[in-house]
Amino acid sequence: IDEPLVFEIGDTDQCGVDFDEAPEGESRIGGLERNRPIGLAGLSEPQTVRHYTRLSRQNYAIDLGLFPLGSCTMKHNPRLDEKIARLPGFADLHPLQPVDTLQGAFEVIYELAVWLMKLTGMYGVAMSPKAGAHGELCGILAIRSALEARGDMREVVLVPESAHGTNPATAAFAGYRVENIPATAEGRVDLEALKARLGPDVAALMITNPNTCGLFEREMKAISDAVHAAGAFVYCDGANFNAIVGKVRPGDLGVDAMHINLHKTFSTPHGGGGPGSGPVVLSEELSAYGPLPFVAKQRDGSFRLIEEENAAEIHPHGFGRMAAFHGQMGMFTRALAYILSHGADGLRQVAEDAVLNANYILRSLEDVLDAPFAASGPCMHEAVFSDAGFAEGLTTLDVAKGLIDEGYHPMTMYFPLVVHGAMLVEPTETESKGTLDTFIGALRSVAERAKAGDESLHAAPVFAPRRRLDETAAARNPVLVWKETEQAEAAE
Amino acid sequence: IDEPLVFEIGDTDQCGVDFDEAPEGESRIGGLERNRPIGLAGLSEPQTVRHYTRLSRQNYAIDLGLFPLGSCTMKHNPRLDEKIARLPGFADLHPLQPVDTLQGAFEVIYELAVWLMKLTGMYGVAMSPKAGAHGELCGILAIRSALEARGDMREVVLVPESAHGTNPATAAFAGYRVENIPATAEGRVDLEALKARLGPDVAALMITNPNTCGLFEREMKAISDAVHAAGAFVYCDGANFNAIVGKVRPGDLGVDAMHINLHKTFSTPHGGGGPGSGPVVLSEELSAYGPLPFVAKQRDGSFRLIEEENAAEIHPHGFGRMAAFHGQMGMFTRALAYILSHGADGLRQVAEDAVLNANYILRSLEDVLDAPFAASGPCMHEAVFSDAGFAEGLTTLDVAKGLIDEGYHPMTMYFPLVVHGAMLVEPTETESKGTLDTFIGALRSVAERAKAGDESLHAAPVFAPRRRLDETAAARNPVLVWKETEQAEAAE
Amino acid sequence: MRYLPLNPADRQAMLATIGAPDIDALFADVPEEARLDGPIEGLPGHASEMAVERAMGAMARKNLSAGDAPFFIGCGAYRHHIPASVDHLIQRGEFLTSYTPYQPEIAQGTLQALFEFQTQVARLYGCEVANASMYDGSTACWEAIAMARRVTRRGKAILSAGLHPHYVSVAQTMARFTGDVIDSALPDLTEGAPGDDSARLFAAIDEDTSCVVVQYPNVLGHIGDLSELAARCHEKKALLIAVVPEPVALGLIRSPGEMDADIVVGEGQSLGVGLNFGGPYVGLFACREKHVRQMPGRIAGETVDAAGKRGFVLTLSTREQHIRREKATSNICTNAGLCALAFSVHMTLLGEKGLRDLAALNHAKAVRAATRLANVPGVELVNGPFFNEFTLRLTEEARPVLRALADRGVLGGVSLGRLYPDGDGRENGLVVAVTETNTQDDVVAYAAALEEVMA
Amino acid sequence: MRYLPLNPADRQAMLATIGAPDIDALFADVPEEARLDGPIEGLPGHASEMAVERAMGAMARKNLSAGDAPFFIGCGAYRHHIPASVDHLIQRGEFLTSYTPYQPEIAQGTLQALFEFQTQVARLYGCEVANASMYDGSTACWEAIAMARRVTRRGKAILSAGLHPHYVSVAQTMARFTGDVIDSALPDLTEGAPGDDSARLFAAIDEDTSCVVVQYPNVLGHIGDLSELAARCHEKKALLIAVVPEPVALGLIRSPGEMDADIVVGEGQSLGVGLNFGGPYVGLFACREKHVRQMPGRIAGETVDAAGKRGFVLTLSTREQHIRREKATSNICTNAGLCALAFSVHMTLLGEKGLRDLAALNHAKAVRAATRLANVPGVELVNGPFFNEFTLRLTEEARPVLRALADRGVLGGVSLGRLYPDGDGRENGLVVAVTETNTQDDVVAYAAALEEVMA
Repeated sequence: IDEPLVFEIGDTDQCGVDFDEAPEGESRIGGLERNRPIGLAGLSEPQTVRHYTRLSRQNYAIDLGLFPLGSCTMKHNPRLDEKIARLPGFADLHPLQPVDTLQGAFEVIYELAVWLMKLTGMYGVAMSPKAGAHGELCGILAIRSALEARGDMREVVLVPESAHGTNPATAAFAGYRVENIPATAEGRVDLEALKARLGPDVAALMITNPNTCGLFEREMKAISDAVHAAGAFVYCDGANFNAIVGKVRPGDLGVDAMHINLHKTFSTPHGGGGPGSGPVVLSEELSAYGPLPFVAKQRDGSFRLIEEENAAEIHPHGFGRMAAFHGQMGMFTRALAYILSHGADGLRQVAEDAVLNANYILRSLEDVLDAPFAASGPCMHEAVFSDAGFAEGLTTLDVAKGLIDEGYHPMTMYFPLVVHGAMLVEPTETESKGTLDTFIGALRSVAERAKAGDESLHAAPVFAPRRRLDETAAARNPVLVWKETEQAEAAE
Repeated sequence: IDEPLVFEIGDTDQCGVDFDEAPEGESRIGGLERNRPIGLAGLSEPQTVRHYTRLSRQNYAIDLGLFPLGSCTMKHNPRLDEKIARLPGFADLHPLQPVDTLQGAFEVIYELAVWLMKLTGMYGVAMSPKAGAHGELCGILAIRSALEARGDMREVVLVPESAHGTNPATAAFAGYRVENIPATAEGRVDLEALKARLGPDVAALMITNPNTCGLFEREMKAISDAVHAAGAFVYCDGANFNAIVGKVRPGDLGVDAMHINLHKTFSTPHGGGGPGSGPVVLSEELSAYGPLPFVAKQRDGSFRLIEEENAAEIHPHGFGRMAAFHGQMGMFTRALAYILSHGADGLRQVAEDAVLNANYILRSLEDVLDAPFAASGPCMHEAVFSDAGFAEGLTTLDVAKGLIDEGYHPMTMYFPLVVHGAMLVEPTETESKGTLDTFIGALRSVAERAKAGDESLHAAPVFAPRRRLDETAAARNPVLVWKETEQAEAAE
Repeated sequence: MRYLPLNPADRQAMLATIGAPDIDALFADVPEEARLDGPIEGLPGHASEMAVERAMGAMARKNLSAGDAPFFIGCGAYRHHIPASVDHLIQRGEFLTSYTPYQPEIAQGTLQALFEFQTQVARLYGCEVANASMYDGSTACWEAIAMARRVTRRGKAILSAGLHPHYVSVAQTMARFTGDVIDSALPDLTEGAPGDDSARLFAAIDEDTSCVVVQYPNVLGHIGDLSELAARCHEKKALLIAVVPEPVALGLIRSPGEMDADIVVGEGQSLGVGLNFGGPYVGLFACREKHVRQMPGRIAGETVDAAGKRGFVLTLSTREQHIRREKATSNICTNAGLCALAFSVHMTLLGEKGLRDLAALNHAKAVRAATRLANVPGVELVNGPFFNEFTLRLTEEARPVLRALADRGVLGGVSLGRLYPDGDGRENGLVVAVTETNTQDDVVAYAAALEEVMA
Repeated sequence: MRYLPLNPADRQAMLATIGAPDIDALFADVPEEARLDGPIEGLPGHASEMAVERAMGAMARKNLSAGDAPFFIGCGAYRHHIPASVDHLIQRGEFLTSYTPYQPEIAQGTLQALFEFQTQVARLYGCEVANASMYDGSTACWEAIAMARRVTRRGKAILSAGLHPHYVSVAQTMARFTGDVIDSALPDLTEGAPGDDSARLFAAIDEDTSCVVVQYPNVLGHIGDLSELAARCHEKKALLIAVVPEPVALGLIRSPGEMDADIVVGEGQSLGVGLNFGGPYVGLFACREKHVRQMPGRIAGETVDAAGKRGFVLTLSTREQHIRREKATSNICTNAGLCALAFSVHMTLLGEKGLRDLAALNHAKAVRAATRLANVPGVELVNGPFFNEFTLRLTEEARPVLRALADRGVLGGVSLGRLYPDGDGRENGLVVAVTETNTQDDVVAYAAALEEVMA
């Protein structure tokens, strides 16, 4: 099950590509020729296919089983979407082609934008952010622009304790100071604490709803009203939009900006860590500040691209580009194919089934695992458990690794931070009841071992491609690239 | 690692496909409505993808490692060929479209035919046979037609002892009686024995060259001459053409007909047992009898389809269709892409590297494994070993299963029949020296255990998805379809 | 050479190990006069992936793809929508690049899929057992006739006039050499149900008859109950072979097995495989359990491993050529494994409900199209009952009409004149297939073009 | 709903287990006035795969694909031939549908591939270490500027006039909010090497300078030695950031790392990823080992498992948002994992020899094309040295010329007037890219069309 590194099996002369012959002619590179070897190992095509096929088999994936990662929404990725994204009419377009050779591409962007706005009840949407965190940044920059336009230089962004790490990081990246807002015992934002903190220095609240405890913020409207009353904006982290799509519109709850992780709600594949795509829906006020470029539909049904050369006239207050070009087209085509497949009725069913599956897990396991918010009402798309009741010395980590030996990817661990030894389980709507039942049985069995003090869990996983890996050593003495000397040592 | 059957996880109401709504209207099926359940279990798309992905991981495959199957030529399958075969301009064509909407398809067939004729030095080629054995049948039918045209009703087909099972089966399927021709001690056809048997009742010799002992039939020309002198035809089994493509043309050696397994020599994927494709190259005499339909190039460069309505005029002696439609187009496109990629120089290199790899294995293992024809000269594309020297009670089967535990698919076992406990190893040209060295080490280690009498080999494999399976029980009490009762029992 | 991993240094080192001075020494057994001393003249050298893609792409573009025109061609190959996940799954290297599962311990993926396939085929056809695939429907049909000979030890096969003429041709080709007698007929468009020659079949069955072969739906789209024919066959101890060109039909209409056919074979291309210009396809083959040892082809069966775990193996191989050689039931070796997998994946996605819905949709669209086209002056629908394919009789020869339709961008069907070149009224026949892929716009475009052409 | 496995019976059973009367009970916390009581009006319902394919296919056909025209557009995204095996491999479900490798025991496939990717990027760029990818080149460029601020604790970044204007725009956007000072300039077409403003850069570097950012090859295709610029930066303890838009160039020309750049970032799209209308792409990021703890993004590192076996993990995560929250080096989370894999697979297929051959082929074709196009009356090549992209100065505005070329089926490049709307002579500039995908026929067609348009 070990596969050597490319650098250990290939060499710099091996090549898996053939080329046409180069035409004769002078070189015009001005004396900048490479004068040292680069050190790139190559493989023939058969070797390459085998290397990566073998490597792939060391991964767990949605195609192999349930991925109960709370807040990450690992759901089935339809293969139709992969096919659509690869149509040459989408995949083989250059972002700087003449705009009248791109009308279909603009139509995709526009149609997707319309769906996102209607599903969220918002006025506008910035399509170009490259991932969720990039979308957060876009939203916060729009908020800051709006405040600056008012001449209002606020300094603080409030973030609940249970927020994703990207929220405070984004606020800081955009130049804000971050302050935490506590949660109530039932796992929701403490409205009174929030009200107490709001003031003229607060630019925005970054809230996640449904929140990372898996709960809907019942008082969302009151929260929004309080924030607005203080002259600040409500940024909603849309990571959990999957739980409510088609059931409730964030715009109806007073949200001013929200990013949408296309890979979470609209099922673009996670790909082992991206690419993502993070369009941000915006209120009317904030829309004026959104980034370039964007697509506008004209009276005659054709599409126009708003970019630098015409922005002064049409979009004078935009804060500039978030990235080169138009955003993640490959994710737009996939998301739109997904959305059209489900339609308005299907998306609503997505939310209902996602919530149903999560509650089924919550109620099927609350007898064996401590569920701190079990009494806070139904959960939304995910159920949170704590390590309360585990025997001394056995931790959430042990349970997670034990779950690997049962054939599953672990749940999200130690997040949200407000729960001790948190385990956050999100099954998504694309799991069958049969799969849930088997998973519940597996987690129950591992949980019982943890409560009974089964020390053998410390050794888990034992049936995975690797035993527990030493992350501390990796960080203490970082080896980040392969070096020839290593190979020599390994050969000894 | 167990995956339940579709029938155990799905049900007849579950569905992974959505449909447009059916238009209203009367039914016109004349009272033939289904009136009983069919019993077809369905799955949603997520479940389907997971079911088959999991199943696939119980297979060994070229993409995972060396496949040393003598005579089967399991080589790398280029992914370009898969892409080409799926172009809508090939994959989405109906065989009965008007012929002028199919000129590119006919061009593919014609171009491939030209390559096959030039590579083999033959006059014509029948493209429609669906696999190697079907091609054999086509060749034998052409021979029989030619003999009948001469008024010569011969009854016997001669087959060397070492022949593939398809050879005698084909001859019998075509109505011939089969007689064996012995081999010499050095592993080649016994020319004298052949000459002695030839006579007016012999219709054809079916010979394999390079033969299944991995040797080139040195006296091929003399063999052909003798067969022709007796008024019979030489059919060559082209299964091993990979060893000599571009190095020698069968037509130059007196062959009258030879099928070409496109998946062996020209790398269309084996697919777990097909589809194959078995074009048959034919001499000028035999070409007159080949099957319908076929493609002819016209003076203006366009292509014409010869089928029933014009055959009387152009191809009056053809023996009719071997199959509906035009043959295995999906394999033609792949094979042509492969051939164009290699070109005449590359195909020659294919043969050279295939032979080099096989001889490397032969000479690297002849000290530990008995190589009955080691003294017969260089081997061609495959090396044959016997079980001579294994300890009492340990067999070729044990070595084969032991090889599974080393991470390899076993070699071809107990074939050719002329070698006791035969092991036939064909590495092909798409394996690297590094891979061969590792394989040689593994086979050496298993062979040494067999010689040393390591009884633990009887238990092999132990690291595969299954231990040895009981084939006897399967045949004695065949369970060929899943039945509900089984499930009930399994659930108990 | 991107597919060849050996480099010159490897080759030298290996030759040294072998003890050969050069590569030619390894070809010493090839007579020198026959050995080529360089690449074959007149053939081009190797080419980049890009160049090959360009060349093959140019050929592909010379064809009119079915998807680029209103498309109504059937006659043994049907254009259905295949879910994207089917192709994704069969392209998994573990399926695509694996071998025939002779080593079951490392081939359970293929074997279990084949076992599931066999179960699906048997149930679809209403039979007890099925094999793991044949090349295609036409060869499966001949293999069924040959099997009937082995079972009944008789040599006369009676083919219905409704059997696809290519299938008839294959049977005739083989029978010429095996000595079987083939009693066939051409379909009549002028009276009764088109291609339904039950009266002739009833009359022809005798004590020498090994089997009657009837297609369902037949080549002209007609469907009829097979029960009486089965009874008549069984009276004379002959077998009834039913040939099913369109498996989707069996989502709506009764299976031949239910109507007591002994062997049911057919084409599986409609599900999972696609048009592919005629191949590769997948032949389906099912029969009674009592005849299984006369069945051709590979069969997967259930068993247990040494640890008692359920597993699957290829079984009953004593029927097969690699064991029995000239005494085998058939010479078939490589069959249509990957296409069988594709069929099975598609069938799994459909399930019973999906197959029924799909069939109902096909039929409803076909009825609507038939009604519309039959309204065109000079056009008459000759079918009584049909599934998704029907025959039109025109007031003129159909072939030039189809040609003229193609010039208008409509691929309108198959002219009977092409399939039956001997005329006799058939030349005015036009077989039209309609599936779920046909939109109402397609039908409108077809009718408009036909009106124009027939005017 | 083909993607939803629950059926009505499942749902009922599950509600019973939960103890909820109906699904709405689970949404009880959503204020009733905000709850939608049915599908949102004005939006269509679910659709079959076939219908979606048809609708999306229609949109795709409204675009002119690069492959359907002689194509010469570059400017930060390049059209190269990507071997078919790359896409096959990244579509393996185990890569495509896997998660960020936070659980390394079951993510070694992704982790080892990222470790190999980092090694390839570091070697290509001539740097000591690289991260596991950024969104794209433009955001990597800003992240490098922000990193230089953290390393040097200074706030002024000097951008070369040859830096892609979109990259400049991204930096300006961010700097507006972070308070960094961005010193930028517009490229001059009229004198010296186009876009090469070394003199300005030399003069601007001072004690407040965190970094100088220079593109190589620059936006107008110019290439020049960075060594002196690096020395001048280091004299003032500023960092030199080099931005590489076209990784293929580094198969032929010296890497920025070799010329002593401190941080090298760039776009990786050329290898493995494809045009994709601008995204997803893959940002490459490499730097000196001593600065690694200020590097943004994920990093894979080598370690051992409990049994002593080599393995890989995500490491140095104390730089990252999920650990450090507001103190993280960046807010980046999901990056471009699958695109990084595609890049790495393509690079593995090439190897050093292949990359060098590919680069040589690109350059040779570009030189030939530049020579031919510069022969067109009214057209002048302004570049001295270049790799596969160069700038033409026309005697008239380039934008309408490009428009007229497109009408003649040629996608001829990017007009500088589109990138720099403020004129000043740049509007006559035309940036042309040539890769291995351009045939001689393409060049001939381009030259002919250009002659016609310029006449």
